[in-house]
Amino acid sequence: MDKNVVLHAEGMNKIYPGTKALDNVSYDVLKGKVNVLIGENGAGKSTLMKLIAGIEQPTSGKMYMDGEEVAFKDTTEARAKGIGIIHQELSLFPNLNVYQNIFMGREQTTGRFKLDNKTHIAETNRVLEKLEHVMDPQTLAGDLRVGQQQMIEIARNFLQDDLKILIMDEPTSSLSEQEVEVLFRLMREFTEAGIAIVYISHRLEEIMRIGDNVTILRDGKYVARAEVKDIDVPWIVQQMVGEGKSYPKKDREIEWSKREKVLEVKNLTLPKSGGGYLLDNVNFNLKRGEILGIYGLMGAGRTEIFECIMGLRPEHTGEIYKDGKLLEIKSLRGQIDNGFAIVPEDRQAEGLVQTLSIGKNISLSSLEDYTKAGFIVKKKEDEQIDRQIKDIMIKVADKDLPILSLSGGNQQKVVIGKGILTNPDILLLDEPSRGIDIGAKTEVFDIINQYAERGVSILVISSELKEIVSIADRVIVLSNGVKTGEFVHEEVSEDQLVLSSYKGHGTKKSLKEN
Amino acid sequence: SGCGAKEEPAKETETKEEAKEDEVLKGGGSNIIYIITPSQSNVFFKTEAEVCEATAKELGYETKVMSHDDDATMQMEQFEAAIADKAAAIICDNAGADSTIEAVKAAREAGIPTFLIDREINEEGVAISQIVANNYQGAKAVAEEWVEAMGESGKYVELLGKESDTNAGVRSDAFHEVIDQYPDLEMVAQQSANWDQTEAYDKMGTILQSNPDIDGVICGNDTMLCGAVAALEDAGLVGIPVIGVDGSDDARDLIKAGKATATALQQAAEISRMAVKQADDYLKNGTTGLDEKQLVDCVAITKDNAEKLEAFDLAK
Amino acid sequence: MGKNRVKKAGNTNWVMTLLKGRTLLILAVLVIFFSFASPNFFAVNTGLTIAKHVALYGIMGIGMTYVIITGGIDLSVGAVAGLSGMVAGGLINEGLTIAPLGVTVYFGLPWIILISAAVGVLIGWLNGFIITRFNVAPFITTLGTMNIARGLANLRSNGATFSNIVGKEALGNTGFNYLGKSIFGIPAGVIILVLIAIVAACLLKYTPFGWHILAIGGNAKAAKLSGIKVEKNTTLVYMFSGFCSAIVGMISAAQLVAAHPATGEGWEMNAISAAVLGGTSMSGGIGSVGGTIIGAFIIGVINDGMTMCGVSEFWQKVIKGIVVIAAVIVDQFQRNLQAKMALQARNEGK
Amino acid sequence: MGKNRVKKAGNTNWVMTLLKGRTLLILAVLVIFFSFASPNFFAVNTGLTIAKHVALYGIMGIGMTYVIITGGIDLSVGAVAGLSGMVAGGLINEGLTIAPLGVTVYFGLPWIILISAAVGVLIGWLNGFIITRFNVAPFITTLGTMNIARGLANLRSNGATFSNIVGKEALGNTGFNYLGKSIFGIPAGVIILVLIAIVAACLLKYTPFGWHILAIGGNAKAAKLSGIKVEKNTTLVYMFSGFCSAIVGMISAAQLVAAHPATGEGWEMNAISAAVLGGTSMSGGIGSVGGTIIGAFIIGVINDGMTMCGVSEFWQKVIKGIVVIAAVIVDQFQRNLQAKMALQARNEGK
Ligand SMILES: Nc1ncnc2c1ncn2[C@@H]1O[C@H](COP(=O)(O)OP(=O)(O)OP(=O)(O)O)[C@@H](O)[C@H]1O
Ligand SMILES: Nc1ncnc2c1ncn2[C@@H]1O[C@H](COP(=O)(O)OP(=O)(O)OP(=O)(O)O)[C@@H](O)[C@H]1O
Ligand SMILES: O[C@@H]1[C@H](O)[C@H](O)CO[C@H]1O
Ligand SMILES: [Mg+2]
Ligand SMILES: [Mg+2]
Repeated sequence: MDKNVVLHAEGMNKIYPGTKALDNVSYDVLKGKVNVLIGENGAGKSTLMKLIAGIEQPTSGKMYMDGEEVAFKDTTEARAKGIGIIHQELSLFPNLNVYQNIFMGREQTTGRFKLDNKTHIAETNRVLEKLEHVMDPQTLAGDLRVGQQQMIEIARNFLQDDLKILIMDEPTSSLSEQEVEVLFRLMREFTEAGIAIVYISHRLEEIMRIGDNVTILRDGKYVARAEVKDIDVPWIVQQMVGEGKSYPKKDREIEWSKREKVLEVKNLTLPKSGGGYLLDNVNFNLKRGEILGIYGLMGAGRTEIFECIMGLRPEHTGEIYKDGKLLEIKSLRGQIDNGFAIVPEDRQAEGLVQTLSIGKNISLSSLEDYTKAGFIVKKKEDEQIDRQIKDIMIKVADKDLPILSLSGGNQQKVVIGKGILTNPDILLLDEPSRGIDIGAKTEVFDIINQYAERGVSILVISSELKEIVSIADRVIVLSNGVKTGEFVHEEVSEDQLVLSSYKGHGTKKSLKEN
Repeated sequence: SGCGAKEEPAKETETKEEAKEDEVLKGGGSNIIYIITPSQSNVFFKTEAEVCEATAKELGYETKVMSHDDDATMQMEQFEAAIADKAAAIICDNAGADSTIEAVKAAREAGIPTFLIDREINEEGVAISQIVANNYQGAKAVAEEWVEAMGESGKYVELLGKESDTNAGVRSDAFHEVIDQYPDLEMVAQQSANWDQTEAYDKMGTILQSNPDIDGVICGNDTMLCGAVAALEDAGLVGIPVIGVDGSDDARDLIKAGKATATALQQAAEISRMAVKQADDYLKNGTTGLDEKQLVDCVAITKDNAEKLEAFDLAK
Repeated sequence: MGKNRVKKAGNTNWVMTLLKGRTLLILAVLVIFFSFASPNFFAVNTGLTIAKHVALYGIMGIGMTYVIITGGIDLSVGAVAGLSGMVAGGLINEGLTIAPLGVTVYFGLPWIILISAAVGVLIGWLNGFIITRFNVAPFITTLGTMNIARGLANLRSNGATFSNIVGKEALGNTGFNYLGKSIFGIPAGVIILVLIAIVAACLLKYTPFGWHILAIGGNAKAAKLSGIKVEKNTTLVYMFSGFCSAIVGMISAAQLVAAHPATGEGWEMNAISAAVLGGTSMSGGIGSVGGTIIGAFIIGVINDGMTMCGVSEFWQKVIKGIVVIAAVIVDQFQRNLQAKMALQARNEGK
Repeated sequence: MGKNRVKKAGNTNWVMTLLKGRTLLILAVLVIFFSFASPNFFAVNTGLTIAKHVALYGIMGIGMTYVIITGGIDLSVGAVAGLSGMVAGGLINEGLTIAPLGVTVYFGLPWIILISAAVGVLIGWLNGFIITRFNVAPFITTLGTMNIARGLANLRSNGATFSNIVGKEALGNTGFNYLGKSIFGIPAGVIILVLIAIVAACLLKYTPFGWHILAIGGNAKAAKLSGIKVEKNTTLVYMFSGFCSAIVGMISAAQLVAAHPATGEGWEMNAISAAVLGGTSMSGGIGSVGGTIIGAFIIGVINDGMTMCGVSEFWQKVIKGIVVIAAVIVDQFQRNLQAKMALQARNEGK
């Protein structure tokens, strides 16, 4: 067998109760290369990686490393063979600090039992330095932001010497260009050192930049494999989805100047615990039927804007007007009644109620609307749910199934549907396309446009340039809590956005910080 | 009155002698008498505590009252608190014939005399007095009343007290010593209701299902008697012979109302008074002048003498 | 949640229905067993007696189910029962003495019941307030209020029992003890259980409130972001639990025609067991009233069944412990199996 | 966890140290209060007496702390204490009778202690096994084993007490009661508490095992992905809790020189309160041994203090309830304040 192949998986099958997640897939991981793995949500990417990393065991199939057969019954065994994985879902310990998180399961000890925290801290600092993401190793992971947590998740795998294969399952889903750059540089270092990287992402342009070869899965089956240099995005999309698909090009001829403002935010300021500001005199407005994008580096304060508007940050100052009337924001419920709806950043933690069915997750925010004499009228409720499911194209066999039986993309649509059912005038979307495949993504954007057409005004946060450029009628850029730019659709260009997104940061150091 | 100190076998007196001889306990130094009973939410013990407190105050002592919920460890802690608090004497209705000995010893070593009431302990020469109701005699007395009321034949149920309480065993034995002489009296069920009213009510209710045709009930104490009677009423069995032990006012009322036959009054009030008085004597004169073990006879309470009963005291 | 999950099996319905009856099966087995073990066990009257006993922790269990669904727990229920019983008993035998005015007011029966229930609701509110306002763990909060309520119950009468609480014609406060009697042969407690059960079940399944508390238990953060008033609803749930316990306290006092301050000690465990045996998940978000009632009957049947078989109380403890664990394990198996079938159904549905 | 957070405050250290001592402050306040309230309270002997009492739920509390850190709870501790006491007492007074052979074996003291401890560990293992293997909720599992253990304790002697468990020279099984005596004026229980505390604290803070159980409580799924043996470690923790309870059972039996089957009823609540008062979070992942010991002392001081003040048991209950809740609320406030300061420190650190 080719000696450049560090790991060869032969005829891998994985059957979950009722699902054939992987259907006889064979896969080669090439030494010193970035092996890209892509496919739609539910294609089986993570499953295949779980098998290679020993998290799950194959129903059938064999794996070989330099000639001899291997089988891992848990992550420890896989790690012993030099296989590390960065999980798709953040898997940190909020109650423990940074270095404990990084070394959990691979503790250094002096003697046989005593933990060697000196080493832990030193090593942690070294790795974070490398990642250009310096922070106090004593910080509790729970106090970090999504992006920072993602960095910890990455850092954990950078410690392992004798690393042969590093699996990265959507490591950039919550990173911004800046961090992605750093990451890519490190990946290059790795590959030069002969380490093989398996890279999973839904950001196709990334793949074109970093990838060496691309393998595509669809519905658990192997579809195609090619050298990146021989292919282009349309081809990938073609293979993934079957027929061609891409971001919707918007051509809306609207005289925005004539449109009335539905939302006006003036001098929005939010103090940061312990001095400084999360938001510093932010001003902007939103017109009826407009899609306003908010771009910025991770930690720029975008989510905070939403939190202020939704009444989750009572300590904020500044005025927020809706249809010209000054709002006194009392509670989140109050804001929903005022015609706002929010689709939060973290689907699992803040968007879904895992114990409820798909249908109930859709109708949860608007149940009162279906009541007669205090009781829910099943018929009314079901009508609305079914309409939503049809409207936003949620792929579901039966709305009474548990929500977790849906793939990432469809779960995201459910959360959006829930917001829409409160029929809001203003819809707040925080990273609505995180971790969903291009197919689902385009559908989500169709939905957004569709509602914009119907006159709903939309605020959308995104860290993905292409996405925000193509969807937004107007984009404002935040940097370090300061508004550093505003562009209308015609004049938005990716480099402008990137440029402004750094304006807020003074020194190079603080730039690393946030 | 049905009360009086009983003579006890000579041999015990000897063992007591040598035990008593060693030294006279002066008390911890303060003027506080610690009064420890199993629980404040059981009329019987409550009366004990109240009478002890009243008598002690009359005699010019401070008092601290507490209960150990039949938890020997908690009781030990309370004894130790008393020691730390330099108590003058301890009056205790104990949490276990065996598991109390150590606590009393500890008090003794600290020079604090202990006077036990209601329940005895299985060792002599550590406590100064053990004044207990003659459960055996009392239980037998009411058993006779009951047998007569039963007409010496019929099916019956027994509700036992807490297995961990010696009195439960003693009373049951006494009951059967009398009852088992009559072949026509047949026990169809025997269950513990842990001295508890609600438990007695539920258990009785259930037992009545498997044995709807019972003719009488015997109970280890009065709280259980009250529970049992309530259950019998529900089943429409009003007025069948039921007996208990304690002589509580609730039981008295049921007897008056003809819903219960008899109960054995353990003269809790009298016993408590005796204990405090003896503590006083002992602290003043270095001796009670009485034997350690003192059995106070119980009085069978029936329709005839029921109205004389009040708060575990029999009007003279 | 039994009900919910079942729906999932679009096609394989009858198996599901069988599985749905998870705990019902266990109950059936127990009944059959005891029917052979004890001759008079299988009889209408025995059934009624058991139902009468079950009513008490059944009602408590319903309140507890609500609490556990929100992801909490309520240890104060037993003590609250004791307290409200004492309040009722006290009002009947001694009325309410307003010291400063030196007057004693005697209330009519409806008022007595109302006030006693209110006491329970009040403690429930206190629980909810402490838990939501200071986010103290429910376990600790209710452990604290348990002690407080128990202490107050004893203080009301200084530990004494209020006996013969039938009231006086003259004072127009008679009739309380009917809560302990039977109406057309059916114990009042059972009737009340049925009423509360129906209301609670409907609230849970057919009103926004019900789904909101299910959501709170499933994912409080998401619930909040969906505009659900988490604090308010949680507090309401604890108030409801307090209400149920108060009712139980009164029924039990009425049955004994006496109010005892120690009443209800340890009942919380029965209530919790009933809920969990009924398929309520201790981690919140899943539970049903129907299930809890089945759970309560399982406990009732074990207790009374063993008593009728004359099993010693020590063995009763051991056996009870084993059965509870076993039942929950079986429940787990069935639940997993159900989930599997659900997924199957879904993928066939594809 | 207090400790953890504190470190974060690089610069503002002294305030932190003060806050860190949260519960310590509360304890101090209580001690001062009772010293005035009761003349003989503030004395070395009183201190030793309290320490002796605290030792019992202190030791239990340490095991409980471990359990709660993993996100579980152990209601069986009290019953286990009762059972192991009975096992020890039985072995001393009656030895072990092997019916088929018709022989009775008498063990030496070390064996007696070993076997009794083993019983506790065994029940702990059973808890862990049921919880991890069948994922039954810890609350229910340990509620079940609590009943089982209590039942067995009673069955061992049929409810009777093993009295005067001093052993016989002839049988070479004497000396058990020294577990209840004092050594150089210090109660054996206190010494054992200190030993166990040191070991437990070190394990928790300085070994991978400690990290692992903190991780399990913080995020079990992630722990599994990090290659931590979740089932194994969790089970070990319950075994440790069982061990602690067994030790407590023996000490208490030794103190009374008698083993009583009802010993330990309700002690689980003291152990849990101690842990939580010590800053252990009921939701898992946070807790410290030192804190728990402080918590245990708070309970001990309240109990003995009020007893010595002659507070009626009813008021004791009420007050205890209030203090526990209040203490936890105060704790919450301080914790939040701490977190804030931590952030501050961190942001200044930038
Ligand atoms: N634990 C599980 N039980 C049942 N089905 C599962 C489980 N995990 C994954 N699946 C199913 O297996 C299929 C593949 O899932 P997988 O997570 O590998 O997709 P993916 O390619 O990683 O998608 P995404 O891009 O959203 O991460 C999906 O249909 C998913 O629903
Ligand atoms: N727990 C925290 N403690 C201190 N500061 C925080 C915390 N969380 C966020 N911040 C600050 O809030 C600011 C915005 O964070 P936030 O994650 O909301 O930004 P964002 O633009 O929404 O980034 P994302 O792309 O992750 O949504 C950052 O400057 C960060 O320093
Ligand atoms: O003698 C007492 C009383 O009978 C009480 O009712 C129960 O405990 C017994 O020891
Ligand atoms: Mg995936
Ligand atoms: Mg954000």
